[in-house]
Amino acid sequence: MAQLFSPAADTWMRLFLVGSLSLMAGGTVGIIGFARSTYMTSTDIRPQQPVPFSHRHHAGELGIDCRYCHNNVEQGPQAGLPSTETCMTCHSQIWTNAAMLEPVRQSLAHHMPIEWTRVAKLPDYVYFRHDIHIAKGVGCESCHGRIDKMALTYRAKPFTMEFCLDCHRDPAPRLRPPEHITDMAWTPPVDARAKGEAIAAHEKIRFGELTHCSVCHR
Amino acid sequence: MSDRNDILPTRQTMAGIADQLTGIPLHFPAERRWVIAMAFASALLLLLMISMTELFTRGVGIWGINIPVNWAFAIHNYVWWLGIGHAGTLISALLLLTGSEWRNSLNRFAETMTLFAVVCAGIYPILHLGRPWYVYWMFPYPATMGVWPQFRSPLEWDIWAVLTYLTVSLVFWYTGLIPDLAAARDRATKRGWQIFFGITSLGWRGAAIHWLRWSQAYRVTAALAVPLVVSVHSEVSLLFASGQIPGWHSTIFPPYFVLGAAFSGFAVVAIIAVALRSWFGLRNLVTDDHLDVLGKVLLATGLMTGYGYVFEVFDALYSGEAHEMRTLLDRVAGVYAWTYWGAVLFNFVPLQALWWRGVRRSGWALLLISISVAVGMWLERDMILVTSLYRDFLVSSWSKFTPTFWDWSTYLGTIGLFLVPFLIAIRIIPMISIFETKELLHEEKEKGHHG
Amino acid sequence: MKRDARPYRDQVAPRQGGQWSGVEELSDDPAFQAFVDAEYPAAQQFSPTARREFLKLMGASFALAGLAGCEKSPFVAALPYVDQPDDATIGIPRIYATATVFDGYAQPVLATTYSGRPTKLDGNPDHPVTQGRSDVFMQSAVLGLYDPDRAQAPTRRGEPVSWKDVVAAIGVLREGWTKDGGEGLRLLVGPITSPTLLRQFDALLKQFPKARVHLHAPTGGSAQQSLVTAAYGKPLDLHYALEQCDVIVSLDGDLLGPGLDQVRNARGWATSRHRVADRPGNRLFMAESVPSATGAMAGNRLIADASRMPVLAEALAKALGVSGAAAGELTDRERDWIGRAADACGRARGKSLVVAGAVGGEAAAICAAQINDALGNAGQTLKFTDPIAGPAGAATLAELISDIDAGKVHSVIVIDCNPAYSVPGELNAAGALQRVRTSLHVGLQRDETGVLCEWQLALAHALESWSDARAVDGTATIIQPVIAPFYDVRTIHQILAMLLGEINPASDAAVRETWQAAFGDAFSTRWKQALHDGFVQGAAAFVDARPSSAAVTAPPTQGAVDIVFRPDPTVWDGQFANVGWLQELPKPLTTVTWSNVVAIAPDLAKRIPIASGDHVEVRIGKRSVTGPVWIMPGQAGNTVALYLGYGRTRAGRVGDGRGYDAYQVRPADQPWLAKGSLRKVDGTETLAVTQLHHRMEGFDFVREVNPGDVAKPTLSEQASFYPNWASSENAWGMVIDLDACIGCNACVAACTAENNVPVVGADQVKVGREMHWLRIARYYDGSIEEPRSFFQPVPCMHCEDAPCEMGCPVHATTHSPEGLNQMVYNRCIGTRTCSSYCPYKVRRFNFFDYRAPAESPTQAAHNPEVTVRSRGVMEKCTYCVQRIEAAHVTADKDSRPLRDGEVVTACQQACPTKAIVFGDIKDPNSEVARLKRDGRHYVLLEELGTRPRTTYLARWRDDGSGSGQE
Amino acid sequence: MAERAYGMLGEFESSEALLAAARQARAAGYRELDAFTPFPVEGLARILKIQRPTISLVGLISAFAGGGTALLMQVFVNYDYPLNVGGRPVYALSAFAVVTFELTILFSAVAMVVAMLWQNGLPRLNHPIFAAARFHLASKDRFILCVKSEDPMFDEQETAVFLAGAGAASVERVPP
Repeated sequence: MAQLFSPAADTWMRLFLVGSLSLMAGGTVGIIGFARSTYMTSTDIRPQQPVPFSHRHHAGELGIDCRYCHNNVEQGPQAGLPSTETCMTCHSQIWTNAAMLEPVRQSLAHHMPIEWTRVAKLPDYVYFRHDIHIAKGVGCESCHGRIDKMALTYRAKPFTMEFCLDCHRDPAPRLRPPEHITDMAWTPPVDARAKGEAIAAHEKIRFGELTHCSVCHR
Repeated sequence: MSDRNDILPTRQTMAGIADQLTGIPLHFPAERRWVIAMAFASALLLLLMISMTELFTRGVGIWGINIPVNWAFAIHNYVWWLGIGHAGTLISALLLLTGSEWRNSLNRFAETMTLFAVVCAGIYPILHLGRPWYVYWMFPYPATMGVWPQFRSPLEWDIWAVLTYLTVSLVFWYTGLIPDLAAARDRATKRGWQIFFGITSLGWRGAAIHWLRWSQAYRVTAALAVPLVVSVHSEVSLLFASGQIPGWHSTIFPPYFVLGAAFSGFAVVAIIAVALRSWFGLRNLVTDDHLDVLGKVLLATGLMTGYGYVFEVFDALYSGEAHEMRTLLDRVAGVYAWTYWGAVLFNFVPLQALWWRGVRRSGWALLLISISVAVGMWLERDMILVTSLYRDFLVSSWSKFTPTFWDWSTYLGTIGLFLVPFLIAIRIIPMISIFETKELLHEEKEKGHHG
Repeated sequence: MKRDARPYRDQVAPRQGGQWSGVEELSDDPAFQAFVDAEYPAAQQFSPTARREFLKLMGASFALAGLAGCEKSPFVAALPYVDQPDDATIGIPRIYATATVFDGYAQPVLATTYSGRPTKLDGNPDHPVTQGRSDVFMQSAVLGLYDPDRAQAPTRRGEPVSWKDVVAAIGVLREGWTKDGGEGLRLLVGPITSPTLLRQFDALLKQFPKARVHLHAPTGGSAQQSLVTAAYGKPLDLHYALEQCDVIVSLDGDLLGPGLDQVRNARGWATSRHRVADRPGNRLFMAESVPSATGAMAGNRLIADASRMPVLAEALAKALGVSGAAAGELTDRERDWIGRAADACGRARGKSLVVAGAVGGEAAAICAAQINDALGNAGQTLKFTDPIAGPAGAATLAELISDIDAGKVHSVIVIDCNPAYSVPGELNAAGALQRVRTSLHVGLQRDETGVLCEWQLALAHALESWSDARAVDGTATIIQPVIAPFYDVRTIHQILAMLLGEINPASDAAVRETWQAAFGDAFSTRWKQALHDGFVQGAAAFVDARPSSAAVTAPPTQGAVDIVFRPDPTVWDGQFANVGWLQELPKPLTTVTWSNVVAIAPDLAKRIPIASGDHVEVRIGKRSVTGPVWIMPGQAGNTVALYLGYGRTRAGRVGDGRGYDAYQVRPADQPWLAKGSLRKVDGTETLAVTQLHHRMEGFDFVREVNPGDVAKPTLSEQASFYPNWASSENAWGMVIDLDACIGCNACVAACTAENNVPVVGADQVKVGREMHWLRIARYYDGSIEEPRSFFQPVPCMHCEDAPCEMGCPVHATTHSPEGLNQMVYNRCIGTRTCSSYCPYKVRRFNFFDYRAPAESPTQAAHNPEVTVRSRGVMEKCTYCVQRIEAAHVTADKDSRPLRDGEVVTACQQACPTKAIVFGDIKDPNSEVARLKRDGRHYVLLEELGTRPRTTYLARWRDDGSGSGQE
Repeated sequence: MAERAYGMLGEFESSEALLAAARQARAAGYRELDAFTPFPVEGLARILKIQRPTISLVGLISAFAGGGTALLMQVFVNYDYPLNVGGRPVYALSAFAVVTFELTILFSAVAMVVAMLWQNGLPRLNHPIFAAARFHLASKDRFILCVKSEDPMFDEQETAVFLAGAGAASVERVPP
């Protein structure tokens, strides 16, 4: 009986075996990684906006407080986008003829809202409330990143459940005093945990209860 | 001595066996019958595909399930298929360990049957999901959700048990197959078959050291497979027994399910054995003695299952628990009493004929009795599921269950899912273990010399 | 509760229009608009601003519908306000006090609105009648607003026209009417309590003095009014003060059943019933032909045919020594019951009440009036006012039809009623309408009448309208719109103003005018106060009345059986036929959905013989109708009940072609009780029933206690093998008082509205897939001929050792530290193990995609605080966790603990008898903790060791000892 | 000169003949022996002095690994996100037993088969022995003894003679 396979066949077979095993392992790791990629979490994408609004300029350079425009943030679940009138508070005085502000003037003239593209978006089954986070010492920057350094706004943090849980499991080191809520440059003090625990105690944050399902899902 | 109790006729030679068995895939002897069977099986498989398309497009509502009977055909067919699978493993593994030589003619197709029966069973837990596309949530992987599977759930146990069972069955089946694939490779003359068997036999050479390692791996795996079988169907029974529903919440369930599984499995093995031996003219290998032994095993497991029935009644009465008693009464006299009495009738009445040797040795009789058992066990699974769920504790939630067309089509479709690969398998792999038969023949001849 | 003092329009609808609705997200792509145009042709004719609102609204509802898994989150549009209203907090619901209108009467509500769309109505807690309680009609009214089959624009002979055309046509008609003073002009209306509308009618009749108004009230009104007139010699409204009663005797009067008075009666009955803790606070005697809620709650129930009621009334009168009462022949049971009832009444003079239902006719009504007078109840437990509903002196529908037949009528204006459907078949109102030269129909739908009339004028829903109406006690509510009309519709007052000659009347002008006159100088403050409060202080004044001593007419005697007509408990006279929530709501005593039935006694069924679902033909005189039979345990042997409201042909996609039309056989002169016959005919059908078995099978799911047997409260923690989990500050629990539950289903309807519970349709209900998170189990005890009935609401028990949670392989259902059994829809993969393991079977599964189609306006009725569930996921009662979490946020922002009563579940809020109490069981002073210590407290299926948080209070058994406050 | 052969095959008609020949070969001083048989022949390993394989040891170790992995995994996921499930303890060891058992078996069985293949050097599609003309009979009904050329005593002529003398039905040189 003659040989059925050439010696090279063995090499191919081993290559094939090693290859498919690594492909499976690599694929698994790859998928798990992909789910966290900037693509899937839509971080680092700067969507086109009708007006090239720069937070860097307004919040960073001019130092306008977040709540001047997002004025619903302390009262309601949503922070609220500024109404056209809010924009025009200043822009009826300055840059009144700037071409890039044309959509704003159009909006006011025709009473049609400006159609922004939402950057920070959670799934429909997540019931997130800005007001309670603000009230309990979670800074804007904790979720939205350094908005004051963004020319065009992008999603700085991956809004995955893991991201939310990180903080809900152990909020203390991430809490800040109320006066620093909108402070973009705030850095945790060295004894962040002790300070955070003091805040939590004062605010009566119920540790250990923030990770049960109904806190966010109903 | 020729009148010694040999299970294989010792007239035959090893070369004859090798040529006969490798000849089935290499020079298929029953082309026409196979094509007809395959056409039938493919039609059933097509039915399954259509049913699955409908199911995935519209949802599990196409079945007759409701609240409270929110598990019905899917789960009951799952249990039925899985139970059938268990006989293969028991025949291969348990009988290998106990040195029951008669298994050698049966183990290969019994294992093959196991494999495909487990596949049939295995698709049901996915099909029955409301959102089957999220089935991967049952596996522990680092999700961006940060949520893990829930390991206290019998369903979570179930997915591990079934996957383990499937994997171990596959590995065990393939390990046993390697030497036979090598034998087929060595008989093959066409290039295609040579390459196919050449690759699948992995270059098996039958060297002494190969055999030594192989035997150890094979026997220890067999030793593991036996408790695995028991654990898998015990675990399946916990799917029910973990709930508090009357008729489910009972400690008799694990042994009851395992025995019932073996019972139904041996019945299907008998069906296949009778069919294959007449189909491929394997009377020299699957002899009337084999059928005789199968008949005895069937009778024994059947009686043990019957004990389960008796004990279930006792259990309910002994508990004195009002809801349990009501469910018991409902099973024997309620709307679905026909499933209970059907199960009793099909499982145990024809079975009694097996007390007679002549019946056990008759292919046709064994076939009919086995079919009756398969039907009976199917009814039993239906009975356990539906009669417990449709009337549980609160009268206000009582309802009824009527299977729809899609219930039946999915079930019949899985028979196609079972038959199609099985028919393919008998075309391409030796359906009776060649080397083990030879080994047995050798031992018998040797004993004949000394005897 | 936050409520705005300023008028709605000033706050949310600034003058420019266009930005009132702050819907943040909307789908603005052209495909969507094209689809809306195709689906809602009327939307194309919207004014640009109205159209934009509509699109926004639709876009908003689309945004709710998602329930996705791990998909990449898309970038979607975000639309801010152009000009943000000062006090609009995005995402926080705003609550407005207003009212819906039911059979002409106001049902005062608080409307919860999100971004300008109402999603939930609840009773107004300050209102003297409802005190915050509601019924199924009030709870479901919001879905009527979003009815996709509403008339969306005016039409003429089916062709859409503009309101300009309408005004022009009216102008022409008015010229004619002016010429002949309105000769031949007829207006057909239902009962009206609206002061503005009555004022407008008066004005119209002044303009056209020869015009006449006719009243069409299929479920009450003139028909019942005539009984009162017979009893007291003048038209009156009767008001029962059940809260002051020690003894209530009802002769087939369904006091606690569905209807205008349900909330008031149920509340009053429950108040007196539970004024003491150790025994029932009142005793209820009910003689009834057809089982009702009142009968189910009665400790002393007598089954008697409908035609026996006058005899029983006389016997009771005689037993109580009312002069002039004759004695009829009584059976032993009747004599015994009369004896006990008379004895109880006799010992509770001035604190008892005898009520006669409509089937008893004038004879029973007169007897009841005389008894109440003799017992001194009149003025105490029974009070009188002049009729609250008008128009006074209206002619009948029968007169209108005979006038049409006589050729005296050339123009008919049908206002918000449906004579082509809801009129006794023998009158053939449809045929008469077609013979009239000019016909106008003003209504929410282009219904059976609308298609017959030349003009169909699309009416605005009460929630879109400025209007006013009075509640059953006469207290007026100024109705303010809580949403801008999203169809091309006008309010009833605008249309009346057009008839009065105005060209483009403002929507609130007529209402303001009415109240300007009433409030005088203080108008602006009182108007604001009225809008804020939701009602204007001041009920109708009580008057005195003496019973007449008129002779009694004998009841009809031809025919084999008594045939009783009842409005349907969920679709009423048919006006709610297209409201899916109400169609799917189980009828309280039969649990039938989506159809009406011919209810017959088990005895009668045995005689025929016939089974439930088989068809019977009911014949009265020359007319007959065929419908499915329902064998009703406890019904009188010779009485057959027909339910009105079904068999509609032009209700819309939900209500068309369901059940049979009982109006076909209803005699015009005997609207409540007639004699007739029935026979079995070919055909049978499967009824969509939510509960198939009704006997308790010897179990004690519903427990009863004798007043003397109440044990000392035993509060033993149920033993458990498992270590106790640490509980947080609050531990939620619920207690349901089975002695108070009248099975009215208001809780189920409220739950449906609050939690976006889908409507699945009759076919799905038939296979057992209804989705209600809360079911009212109904049990019978005793023989089928004379059973006792029990109601038991069964929501999720929130077991501390929940079997369901253990079954879930993916952590989709877990336990919260507050004791909630949580269900996370978006994690559920649909193994249904939880439901299999649930001993109470309270979980519901989305077998199909039950979400309303994306294009349906009903999407807008969704509560945005609750996820809309997709196909393949389990759902169940959450104790309204969205309300708990919202309350937490509010309290946490103030860093204070939650107060008892701060979290109210939807079912609890709706319950007219306060049978459901929810709260923190850890707080020993909470209401729920107090009830858990009550002697009647018990745990359903306690032996299973699931340690439920929802528990029950046993029902009082009437052993004759408990009667009021001694 | 022809290349050095792989070895020399002797074909025997029965297992008894093979065993006898193997015994003779060992006695004659041959050490690099191999035998190819259609089924495992009892006693062959003893004669050829093949060490007891370690497959079962691999199985045992993997069993512990499997059980340990399962237990750790279940404990870990409940440690990572502890949730109250039906009031049951977070570390519900009795509930974890099933998966632990299953993984014990899974790891063990798979590891043993992998170890068997690995130690046997399989899969190997091309092997010198396949070149032997009568090798295919080893999977049919013949029993083949091979003296490999590494054997110090190996000599094509002498070994062939020896095998024939030991009762081989045929003797064949296996090319390299």
